[in-house]
Amino acid sequence: MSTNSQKYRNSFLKEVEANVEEGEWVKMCMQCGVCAGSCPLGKHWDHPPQEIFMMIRAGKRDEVLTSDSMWMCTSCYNCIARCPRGLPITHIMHGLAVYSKRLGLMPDNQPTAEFGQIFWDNLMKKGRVNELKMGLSMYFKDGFSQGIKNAMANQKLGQNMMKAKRMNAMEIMGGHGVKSPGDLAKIIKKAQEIEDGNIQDFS
Amino acid sequence: MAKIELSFYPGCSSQKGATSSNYLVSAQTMCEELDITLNEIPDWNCCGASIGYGGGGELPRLTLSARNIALSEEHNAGQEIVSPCAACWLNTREAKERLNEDEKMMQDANTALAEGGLRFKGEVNVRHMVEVLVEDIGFDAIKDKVKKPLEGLKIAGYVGCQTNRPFGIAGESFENPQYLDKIVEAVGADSIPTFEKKVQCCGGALAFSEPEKSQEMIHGIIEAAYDNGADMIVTPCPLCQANVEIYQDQINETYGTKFDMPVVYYSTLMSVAFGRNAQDAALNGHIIKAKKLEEIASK
Amino acid sequence: MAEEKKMAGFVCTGCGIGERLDAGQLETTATRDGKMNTCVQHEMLCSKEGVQVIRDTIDNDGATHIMIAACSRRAKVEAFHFPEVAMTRANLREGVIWVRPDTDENKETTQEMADDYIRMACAEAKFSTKPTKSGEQELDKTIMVVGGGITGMTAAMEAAAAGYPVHLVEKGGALGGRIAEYYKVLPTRSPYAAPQESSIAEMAAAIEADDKIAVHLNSTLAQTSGAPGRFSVDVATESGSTSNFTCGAIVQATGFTPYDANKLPEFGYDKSADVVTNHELEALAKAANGGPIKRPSDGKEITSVAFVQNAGQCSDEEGKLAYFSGVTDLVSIKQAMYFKELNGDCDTTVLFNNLRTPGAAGEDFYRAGQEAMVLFSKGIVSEVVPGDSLTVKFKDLILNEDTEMDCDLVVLAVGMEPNSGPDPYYATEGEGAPEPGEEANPNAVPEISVDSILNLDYRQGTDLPQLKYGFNDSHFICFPYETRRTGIYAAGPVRRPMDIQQARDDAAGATMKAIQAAENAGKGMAAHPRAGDLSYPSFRKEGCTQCKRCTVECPFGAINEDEKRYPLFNEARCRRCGTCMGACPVRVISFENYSIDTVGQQIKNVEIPEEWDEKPRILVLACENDAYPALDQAAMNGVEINPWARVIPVRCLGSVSLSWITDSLNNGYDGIVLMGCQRGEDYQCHFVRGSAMANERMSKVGDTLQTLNLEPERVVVHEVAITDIERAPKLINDMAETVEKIGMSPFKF
Amino acid sequence: MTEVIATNETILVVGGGISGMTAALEAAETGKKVVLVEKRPYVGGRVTQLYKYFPKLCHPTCGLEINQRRAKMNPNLTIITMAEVTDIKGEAGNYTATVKIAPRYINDNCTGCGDCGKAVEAEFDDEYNYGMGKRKGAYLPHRMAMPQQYVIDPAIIGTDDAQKAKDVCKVNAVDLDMQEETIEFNAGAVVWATGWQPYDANKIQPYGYDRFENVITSVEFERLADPTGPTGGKILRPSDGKEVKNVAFIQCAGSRDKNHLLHCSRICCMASLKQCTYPADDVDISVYYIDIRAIDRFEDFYQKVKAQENVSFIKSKVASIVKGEDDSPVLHGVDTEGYNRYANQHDLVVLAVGMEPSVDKESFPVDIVINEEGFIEPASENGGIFAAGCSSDALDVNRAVQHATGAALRAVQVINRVAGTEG
Repeated sequence: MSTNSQKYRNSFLKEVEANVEEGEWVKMCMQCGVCAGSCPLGKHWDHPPQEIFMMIRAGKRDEVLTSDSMWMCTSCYNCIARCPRGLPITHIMHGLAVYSKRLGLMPDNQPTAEFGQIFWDNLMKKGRVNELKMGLSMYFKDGFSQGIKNAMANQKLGQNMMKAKRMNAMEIMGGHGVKSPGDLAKIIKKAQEIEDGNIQDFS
Repeated sequence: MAKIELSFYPGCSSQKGATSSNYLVSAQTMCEELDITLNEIPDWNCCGASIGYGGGGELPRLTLSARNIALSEEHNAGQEIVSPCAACWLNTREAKERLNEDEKMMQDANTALAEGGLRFKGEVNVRHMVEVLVEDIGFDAIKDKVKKPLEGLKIAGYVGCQTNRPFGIAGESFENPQYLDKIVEAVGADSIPTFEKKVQCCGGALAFSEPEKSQEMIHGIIEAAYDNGADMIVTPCPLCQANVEIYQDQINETYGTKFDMPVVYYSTLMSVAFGRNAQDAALNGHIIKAKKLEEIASK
Repeated sequence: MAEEKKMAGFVCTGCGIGERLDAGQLETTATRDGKMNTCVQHEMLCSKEGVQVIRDTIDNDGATHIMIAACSRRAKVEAFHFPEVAMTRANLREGVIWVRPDTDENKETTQEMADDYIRMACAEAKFSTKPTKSGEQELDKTIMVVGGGITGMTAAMEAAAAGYPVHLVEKGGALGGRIAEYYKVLPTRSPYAAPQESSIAEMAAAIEADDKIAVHLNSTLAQTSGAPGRFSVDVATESGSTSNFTCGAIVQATGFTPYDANKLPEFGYDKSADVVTNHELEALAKAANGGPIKRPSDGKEITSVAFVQNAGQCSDEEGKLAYFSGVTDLVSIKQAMYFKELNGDCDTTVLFNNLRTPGAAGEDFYRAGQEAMVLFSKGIVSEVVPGDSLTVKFKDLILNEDTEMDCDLVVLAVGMEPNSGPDPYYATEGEGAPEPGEEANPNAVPEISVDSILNLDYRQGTDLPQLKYGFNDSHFICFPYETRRTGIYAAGPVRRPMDIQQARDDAAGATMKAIQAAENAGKGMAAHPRAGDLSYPSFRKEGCTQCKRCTVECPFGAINEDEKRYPLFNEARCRRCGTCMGACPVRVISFENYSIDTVGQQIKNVEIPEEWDEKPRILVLACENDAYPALDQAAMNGVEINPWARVIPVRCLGSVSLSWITDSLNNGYDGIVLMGCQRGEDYQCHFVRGSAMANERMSKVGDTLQTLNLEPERVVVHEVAITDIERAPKLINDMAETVEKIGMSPFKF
Repeated sequence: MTEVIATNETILVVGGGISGMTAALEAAETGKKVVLVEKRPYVGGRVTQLYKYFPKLCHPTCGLEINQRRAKMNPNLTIITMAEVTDIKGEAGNYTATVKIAPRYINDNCTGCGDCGKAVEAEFDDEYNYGMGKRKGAYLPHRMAMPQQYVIDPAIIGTDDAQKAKDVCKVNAVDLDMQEETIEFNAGAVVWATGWQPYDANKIQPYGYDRFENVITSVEFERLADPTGPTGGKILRPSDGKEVKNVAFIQCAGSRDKNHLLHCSRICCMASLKQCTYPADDVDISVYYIDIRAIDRFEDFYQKVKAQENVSFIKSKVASIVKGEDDSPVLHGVDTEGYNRYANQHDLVVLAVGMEPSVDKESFPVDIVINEEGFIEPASENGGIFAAGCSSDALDVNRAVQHATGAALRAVQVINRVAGTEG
């Protein structure tokens, strides 16, 4: 709970500025709401971006960081294209989502958050995405039996894709990749370290 | 027509056996016809797509693209990077711009890249394949190449999101880009300028994680194509193509519709119109067959 | 000394006049009925050759009065420019042939119309004289500026820079006004990013060094008398000494007073020292002397501030200001930036409803505030609870919840109240005026009686009339400096709430008008809207009954009473509308080229056919500013006007003398239509009250009609706008229908 | 050949809209010689195309009439229409201006009788009505146009139509051989008052002005409401001519937007509030806004319109417009006061387009300080060149006139210094 001493103060805003991708733009919002109205998944947001920006200013840290809303972003960039103040809203939403995940405040079983991690893990294995493995990971993310169900439900789709040669069962054996996944991993690990090091503690 | 040589970033989905492998085939055919040489960036990696942020955060994600740019700058020096994939193009261009704007970020990325012995300069232009067509080749030149005009075909130009925003193509508007319609016209087919869903989001990566929400939007896109009398949809984006094509069975089940709308790439259209066969146009790569194109290709 | 009148008529036959009308007959009418000494026709009178014909007649034949029968007096004005003679124009084109159908059956009535207009213009010419200066004029280039704040200082410097000497009168002991108390001011140049130092000290030094500017500190105006070009000013100083100087025109820049926050108990102003107004914050910031701003209650360094916007403003509650003080949102942003500058890590939150930061500068500065991490929340504050930490209760309109925040200091963005003198019309037209139907209270005085600033010795009060809420603003959108006291111009926040840059621009504008007023007073020329007019009102003393109607009704307070209680016209204060002429029951007031006779004789010289001819006559008196141009435009559109109508333009409906109405009725006119501008709150009368005055007077026409045993619908008054292109002709045609219904006037002899 | 008598004691006023007219008249009525150069064939500028002014709801032509009369009566003032200043050389107190004058093909003989207009057949989009409605190839731009002289559209020069105009004119006012001319004259000071233009609504792509007939601009709405406009003052839908029963105003259409105009155009809030009073009481009106910027006494007017039962205010920047049934625009967005998503269908949508200064930084004839937004800065470096009205900031009519009066003084100061009268 935010107390009166945090309400409408800069504390959370400063935290967002320091730790969230493009967070320094949040203060520039003028509450026109064009982002909220432009989002293709808009109706699924409990709090549209402009409202989230206001909540940040109002010091509603918990409500923002435990919200499911940021994960609704499809990266369509409508909000960025239309924002009259030039806020990189897509990136701020991604940043807030990742930050809430980093702090462990993200809602449980958020499917997009899980998918994001699966995608990342998948690409980091060989440097390129293995669609088949990724798809299977996605199906099986909630356990084996749910995975079978999911796979069955999408069976026809898979068969169609195989037929069209746009899915290859052999991919399960390995698939495409960069020459030295280890080198890439080293690079990314370093990047991750730097990023982690930049995070400031506001707790 | 001057020969064009580009540093090529095909992206994961266009690899053999991946969702847009047919895009790559038709794009290569198209480039052959237009005398465009594509020099693949050696050892390129995934760009992180639009969902990589969920696992990789900011700097790791930007570093992925910085590596590709660094590789291109090293091995394909002097060549502009081109990608046929919306997300690949967007991420790469975004990384280039963000790192150039932010000195600290650039330094950090290079510190990371140094682990693999690479250095990002960020001087190279990053372009989408369509930009090359529109800006360097031109609609008239495309028209001139047409051997089999796609007469009588009514094609809805579905631009989608990331080929269009935030960067856009050749000064086109975010809300009503017209280049696909112009390509459709150039290859002799009928465009549908009134197709109101041309920049509607298909859900992108959320088609996996939020299938119901995404399929609701895809349903709207296909419905609008039907309402406008389209024979097929054309798109420049692999994820759009996949999302709009492959879920039609599931959508039919959910919504009680009978959608059977082919979704092809602009490169498919051009390959056929330029007189190439169905295989070169990768028409076999479609789940919903573009029969009318197949007919023309086989003539 | 009456010169020999030599009258010459000119009939143009161009633009179809020759084809539609019998020009020979018009010529005859002019000489036979109109008593023109000569009359000639010309096929295109406005051409070089045509104008030369007129010029020759004036130069070679000594014509003193000319009558031009051609197009509307609004057309070809530049061509027909003969200031050395008395000139009238008969409107045969827009007034006759363009409003009448070109058919044989209408030929006779159209010709009659044209003949009448010739007779009317000849009569008008005969009774006009060429306007000349009265000799009352004086050129005094000195400008008096009242108020030594930024507006007044700017006005003084601008006037001096144009070469005009200045007397700058300031009530206080130093120049600088409120700005001298400010820490910093709003930026004045792009990109409008940060508060800047004010230039008030340099300005004060420049004024002191300027030998064109005489500064009177600790001074007030004991009396201001005279008129533009010859104002005489008695200045009283605090010490009791008095002095006198003269000036040609006056700029009043007396500024504003911040709204009294004690009237806002809900915000705890009276309970906590840590609730301050935006004006008090300036002092706190200044007192900080470059260090952190401290809390008034305990001297603690302030770490959080809430700005309550629209405190006591934009409210319909009793005792609060109904208007928005223009600049208070920008001021709060500026002040929030003080804290960012001086108090390091200090949180500042602006609680606003509509953030009003207009224009390029406003929006830039809003963004700059956001850049500096000033927080903005669309919220309506209901209460400030005092305590060690202040609690601000408000409704967050975006998050849609009642909420509250704590802070060290609350700044109330209170509004500006103008430092005006008492409104001369408070009890009659202003806020103390009676509701319609109520009796006027002649003794009504403003609730808050204020000291006079100008102490004008005018018959109609000591100070500038107010528009609303005490501001001395002009009512005219197109003419922001049109106050009702000629040669006296308000500038700065006494006119309208405004920021410094606007006030400085406003000072320049008002100074321009003051300089112009002084110059034109020296030439005997009228001020706006009849700029350049040399005619002026005079009166026949022997006929005057000292009824004072002219002195009371003059919309500009121009007329005083002399020691013998006769009207004293003060020509340079007069705007030449003729309202005094219309007011005068004994018809003694006239202008050289506009008088009871110039119109009365037009009325008399219309031929009134016998009753059995069944050709009624309808007199139309149309305001020359709006109704007459509307009729002209109707003519251009080919809108038909009834052939019985005879239209006479008047300077203002306020100049219409009841005698014209009675005479017309007695002469057998069947109907009378008066067309003036809109009156009331959003009046459009160019002479402010003329149209309203006319309406009041005409309400008494009923008595006349009754005495004559005539139907009341024979005389109507309409508000007509310049855009009433269809409606204005229709109102005339409606009267024709009325006459048809009720029958012809029995007064045809 | 147009002759201009001017010296370095002459004030050049560029632009004959309300600001330029004001500056010119105030200076001329103070006894200064003034040359006013106006690009259009008539003076008065954009206010001539407005139906009413806020907050009084009076008619702009009313003040125009007064100003035109002042101009006609004043021998100190020379007006050149259809002319543009292409170059200014020199310094304060001693400028030489180059002025390019386009041919009107009608000379001063014109009496405004209208015969040529009747004779000519060719029709063109009427720019006075923003292209809604037609005008002839020989035309009086509007009924109160000053000078009251016809204009021949250059497009008909060399055609039979032009010859018809010439043949029908009885006063020999048609001169088909008239050529563009360039003249030079002196001036001591310059007042720059080229005003503004409505922001190009085609650029605001989410609102589909270029795609939807029933999305119009605020300046077009003025013409629709004006009884002298193309619909005779009836507010009808462009698509089908049906009476409008439900209209939406979108504020900040192109203003306060880094994609368009960065600045707040100041007037649009008040203009839309004014336009809320145009339709009949039974017409539903929605105003979509970010902040209603009613300054000073305008607050009264805001409250008055707010109290109108048929008007509602929605705090929202509309996200996009799509075409709905019957060509009615459907507005999508979110009311941010409490987060309410809407998809509202309206018969007609009016975009309150922003004010773009008509100051072209690239081709400005003399080196002066122009800011990022395109407004002329009040800089001492500008010498004897002074901006007036909307060349200096987005201003309403009243403030523009006020500003122009001040600008006139600054020009007068230069002239008086030149004349040596300051001593």
